[in-house]
Amino acid sequence: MDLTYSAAEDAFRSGAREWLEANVPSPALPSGDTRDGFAQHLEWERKLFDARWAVVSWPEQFGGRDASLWEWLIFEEEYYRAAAPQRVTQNGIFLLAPTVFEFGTPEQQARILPKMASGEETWCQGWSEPDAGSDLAAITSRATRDAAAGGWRLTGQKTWTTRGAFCTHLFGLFRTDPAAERHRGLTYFLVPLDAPGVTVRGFGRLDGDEGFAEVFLDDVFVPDHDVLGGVDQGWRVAMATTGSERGLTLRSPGRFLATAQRLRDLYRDVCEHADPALRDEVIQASIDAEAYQLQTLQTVTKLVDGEQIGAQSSMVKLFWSELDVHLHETALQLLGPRAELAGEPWMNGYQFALSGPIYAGTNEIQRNVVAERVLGLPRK
Amino acid sequence: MDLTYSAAEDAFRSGAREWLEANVPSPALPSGDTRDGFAQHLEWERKLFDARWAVVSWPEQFGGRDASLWEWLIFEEEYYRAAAPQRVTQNGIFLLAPTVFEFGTPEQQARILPKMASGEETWCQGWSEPDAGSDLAAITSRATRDAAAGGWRLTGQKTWTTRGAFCTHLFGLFRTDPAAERHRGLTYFLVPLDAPGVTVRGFGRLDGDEGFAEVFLDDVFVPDHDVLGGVDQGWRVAMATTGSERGLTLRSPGRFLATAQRLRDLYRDVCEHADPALRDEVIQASIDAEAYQLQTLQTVTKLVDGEQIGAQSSMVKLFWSELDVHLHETALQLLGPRAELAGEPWMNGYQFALSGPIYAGTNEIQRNVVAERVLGLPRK
Amino acid sequence: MRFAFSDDQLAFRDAVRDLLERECPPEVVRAAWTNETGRTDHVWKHLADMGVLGLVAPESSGGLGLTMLDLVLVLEETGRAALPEPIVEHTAVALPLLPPDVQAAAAAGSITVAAGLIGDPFVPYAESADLLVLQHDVALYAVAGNDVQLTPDASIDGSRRLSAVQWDPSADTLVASEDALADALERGALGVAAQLVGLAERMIEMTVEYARHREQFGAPIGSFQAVKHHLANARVKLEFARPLVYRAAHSIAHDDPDRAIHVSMAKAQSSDAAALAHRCADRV
Amino acid sequence: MRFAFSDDQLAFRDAVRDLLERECPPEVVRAAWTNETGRTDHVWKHLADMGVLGLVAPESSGGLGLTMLDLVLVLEETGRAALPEPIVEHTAVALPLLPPDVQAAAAAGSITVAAGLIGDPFVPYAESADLLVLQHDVALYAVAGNDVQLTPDASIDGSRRLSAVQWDPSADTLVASEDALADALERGALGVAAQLVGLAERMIEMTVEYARHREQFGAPIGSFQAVKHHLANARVKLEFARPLVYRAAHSIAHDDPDRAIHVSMAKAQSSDAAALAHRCADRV
Repeated sequence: MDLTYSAAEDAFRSGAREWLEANVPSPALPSGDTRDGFAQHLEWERKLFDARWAVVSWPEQFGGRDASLWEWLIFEEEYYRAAAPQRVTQNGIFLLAPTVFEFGTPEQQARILPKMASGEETWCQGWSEPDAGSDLAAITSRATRDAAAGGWRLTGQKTWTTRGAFCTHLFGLFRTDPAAERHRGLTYFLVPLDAPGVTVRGFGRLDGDEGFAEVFLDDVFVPDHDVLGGVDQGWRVAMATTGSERGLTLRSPGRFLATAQRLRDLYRDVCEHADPALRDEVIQASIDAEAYQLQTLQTVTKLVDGEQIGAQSSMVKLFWSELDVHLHETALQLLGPRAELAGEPWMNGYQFALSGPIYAGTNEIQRNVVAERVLGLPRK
Repeated sequence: MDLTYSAAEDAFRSGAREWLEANVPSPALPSGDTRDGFAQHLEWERKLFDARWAVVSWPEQFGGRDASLWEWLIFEEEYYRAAAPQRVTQNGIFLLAPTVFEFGTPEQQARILPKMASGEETWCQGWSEPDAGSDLAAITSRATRDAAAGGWRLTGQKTWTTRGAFCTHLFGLFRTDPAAERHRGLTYFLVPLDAPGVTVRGFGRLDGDEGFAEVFLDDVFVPDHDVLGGVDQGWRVAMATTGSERGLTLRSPGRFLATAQRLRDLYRDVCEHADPALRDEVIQASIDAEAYQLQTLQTVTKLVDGEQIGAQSSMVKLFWSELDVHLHETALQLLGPRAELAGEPWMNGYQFALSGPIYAGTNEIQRNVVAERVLGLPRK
Repeated sequence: MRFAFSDDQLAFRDAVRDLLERECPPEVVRAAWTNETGRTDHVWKHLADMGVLGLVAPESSGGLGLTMLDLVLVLEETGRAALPEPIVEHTAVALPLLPPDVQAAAAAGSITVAAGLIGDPFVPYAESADLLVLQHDVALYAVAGNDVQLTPDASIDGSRRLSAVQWDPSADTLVASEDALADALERGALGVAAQLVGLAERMIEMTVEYARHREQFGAPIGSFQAVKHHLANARVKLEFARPLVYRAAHSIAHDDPDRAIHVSMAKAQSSDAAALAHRCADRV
Repeated sequence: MRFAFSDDQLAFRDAVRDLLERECPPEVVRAAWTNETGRTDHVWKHLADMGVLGLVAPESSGGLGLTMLDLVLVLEETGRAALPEPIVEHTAVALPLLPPDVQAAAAAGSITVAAGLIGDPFVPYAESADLLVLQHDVALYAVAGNDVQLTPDASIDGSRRLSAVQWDPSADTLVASEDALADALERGALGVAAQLVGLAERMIEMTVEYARHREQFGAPIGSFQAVKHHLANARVKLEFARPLVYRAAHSIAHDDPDRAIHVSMAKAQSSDAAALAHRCADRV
């Protein structure tokens, strides 16, 4: 066991910290879930890309630094420590890209990844449909073969698409073999949102942002080279993405360590007037943030050793999503009446944290996965 | 709305309080779940009976005072306030007796109730079997007709029978029609434990008490007049008992009000050194105890108005069982290292409280009942 | 001993529920997020006509001369409907403190009274209020809307139009001190507790409705144990919050010496019940 | 950076697990509830022979010269087996403080050392201990069993034979003060945290095993969502307790300046994990 970083890793950290300190916009950008805010965030993404901080763990040829997993963790710690902007490109970089690396052809990788890294092309996720949420295999949007044109024609509706109204591309699952059993017969497609037949309708959330969209597809042509990972292989390909979403890459420990630090700062500011019971909540949330970091270090060690993580990622998703709610709820209690202000960052964070137990596989589904695949309890 | 008691009710309270103050044994009796303690508790039961405090709500002819539900609540408050001994007769008085009042013949009532009230006959419950716990309808102990002898022959095994090793009688369900669907074909029998063919084997709990028993029945003859409520009607008859067990009569608010008072006293003793977060726990438990009392007053008002309570009793059982655990857990945290002493009353209470979410229908089953019968969610 | 409301009280509650179901459906609540005042106007008038706004004012001021015990069920309904109006401040907190002529105007709904208490830096609906009841030290003052300076701020609830208020206390505008202040604070806390209970009930009902009809994996999600148990827990929490609220209303109406404790218990428990119902609604 | 144990450490852990599965099954634990000492005798000897008791003593005293990082996995196993022996007190708290000859006897298991720290009025296993390490003010003293007066008391855990201890500190018996005391307390807390993690894991495993085979309503109870989710929550809590325990062991082994905080975090989290696992085991 060795819990220290190497000199090279320390140097990497210093480099990241210095660049972020010099470049993180102040005051903070407006929410990236609004049209105007999204545009400003894309400028920031371009800046990150130009300095090669956008996708540190990717190969250099695609805009990265070939950073190790340790360096990626370090970068994330520094990124959140610096209170840098949310990554509006995250659905592409953290959800689609791992799938492209694993299943994409060299041609697809070269065509897709650099523009994703620079923010020139922005990707939204087309998983959920009105009747397919937790039960993702109930997808009914379909793709029919157009052999003459060398591709597929897509028809259907996708919903709850984060920032769909602002993105240029969608990745999603469509049913290519309606006769096959539910989990089979799905194919993973890459769809430009400016293709003929696509209609994107942003819809307001309760807080007024237009952060979600419904995407309607009416006989949209997609060429064969925009199938990712093989026809009828979509479920297997998508699960690889879901695995990374729940696991290591979507919510790195740096995010929660930084939030816990802000919570402790807030507590110090208000503790004279606060319910002493809240002190225990602040401490518990801080312990949990450290536990999450340490558990991640264990996991990265395993990955470096060539082990798989598998269903363990469901435990990780359960933990960070509940932790995020707890961190923000505690902050709101400390804030008192000021918590309700629309401009209060803790309140904005809270509203987002509330969605954590729901997106990326609801926590109810994750508990089933832990029970069945980690503990070995019977399915039925 | 009138939240005051009448002068007659106040007088009833004073009478109970004075008698209890003069008669409650001090020091407290040893646990009634040991053979020696059980005998001492029976002496106390006899004393209660002689002063007509054993079964205040019963008709005078059976040893009661014809007390109203309000007076019964008052008596319970005073009983627990005085820290009077646990009622080792409770399974008879609180579980069987309501069924005897509802389904018993006048002959059965006259034969059974007075001796139950005086403690001359003590009753244990024969519900659970090794393979029938939460799923009570899975009972396999059977009764076969002996027309010549005018009765039934019982064979099977009952388990988790509280104080079964010390009681004189058992009430329980046996399968009289093996061909009928699970919930049908059961009959409610009253069985003297000294009948030929009965073997009672007490078994130690983790804490060393012999408080549970297994009861083995091998061709035990029970005459027709010891069938309660009709052949093959056992499920319906038993559910009436389960209703009273969960609802009003088994765990009256007085019990938890008194425990909450002791918890506040304990907090005052130790609060200088206690974690301030425990103050909130003490307060929450106190609020819950009051809430339970007030909800009971609402329920009694409804009963007085002739309404039914039905599945509401499942909410009551969920609430008091979780409250009891919370009260005792908080006390153990306040006690610190002394909590582990075998003679510590809070620890003994805690161990008993832990069984609350399990007995009388597990809380998992109760949540299903609340969801399906109170909220109207679909069964399947 | 009788812990239940009278038939009259229940009938009045039902009438208010009918009114709000008709006049304040979700569309009206949503419209208030973005309209000029954050309020409903027409519902306020209906409530005045029904006697709700003046419920605890004496009949001589055009009120119904009733008590907090009568008001508590009505406020529960306003929580159930998520009514975007300062009814707790107007009717529960301020009304009993006002001089007869002002009381009459408030009971008739021709003026709106907002309230600002120490501990909260914002006064909701101050912009559209004609009169503000404001706390300074251990006293309350009734100050005309024209005599204060407002700095608006935005709440996450679009209908709650917040303002920080600058004003000066004076002997002329004093309406309550010491005990009367404590009573007013208790009425306010009880009013919010009642609203929270009504809101919790509605959230549970709507979630049950959704869970009965939303299907996943070929079955209504309400048939899965995880969903059932979340909802059952929320329902139990509510079951053991409501009686505390009703008891506190009774204690205020009867000047029970423990009424402050009873109100605190009611407020704490109903907040927790509403928070749990919300979490359950959000996740299901 | 590498957050994992070495193959040697894991192999030693496995060997201790095998030993305890063989020599300390539930029957042996139950027997200790009612036997004379509350202990196992033969297991103590086996642990000495394996080097466990002397693991952190220098080789010159017959120990293995290893650190808390090596010991932590072993203590986890003793929690897993619910070993009724004062091994945390003996090996983690006391051993490093003793003079070489006594250390050698302790490493060989020919004596047993109990420990009594301020905050707990009882010393477990004091009756069968040859030596007691006792705290007075900010110092620890190693006092012979013959030189103290014991007043036994009963724990709900029959194997934990408690005694209140009367004794007098003297310069002769002083073994640690100030920093050395703090270090000893940390080793003790870490040892208990490791045991709690092992115990929690075992409770979850046994409950899973039961839930896979116990049938109700025609299906294993482990197939019901309510049971699944209880167990999943317990498993997640454990997953995020264990790394804190291992980190704290590393911090002690490397004299990390934050080791006291790390130990507290480990202890708090593993207590909660064990409590949740217990509740889950109890209810399922």
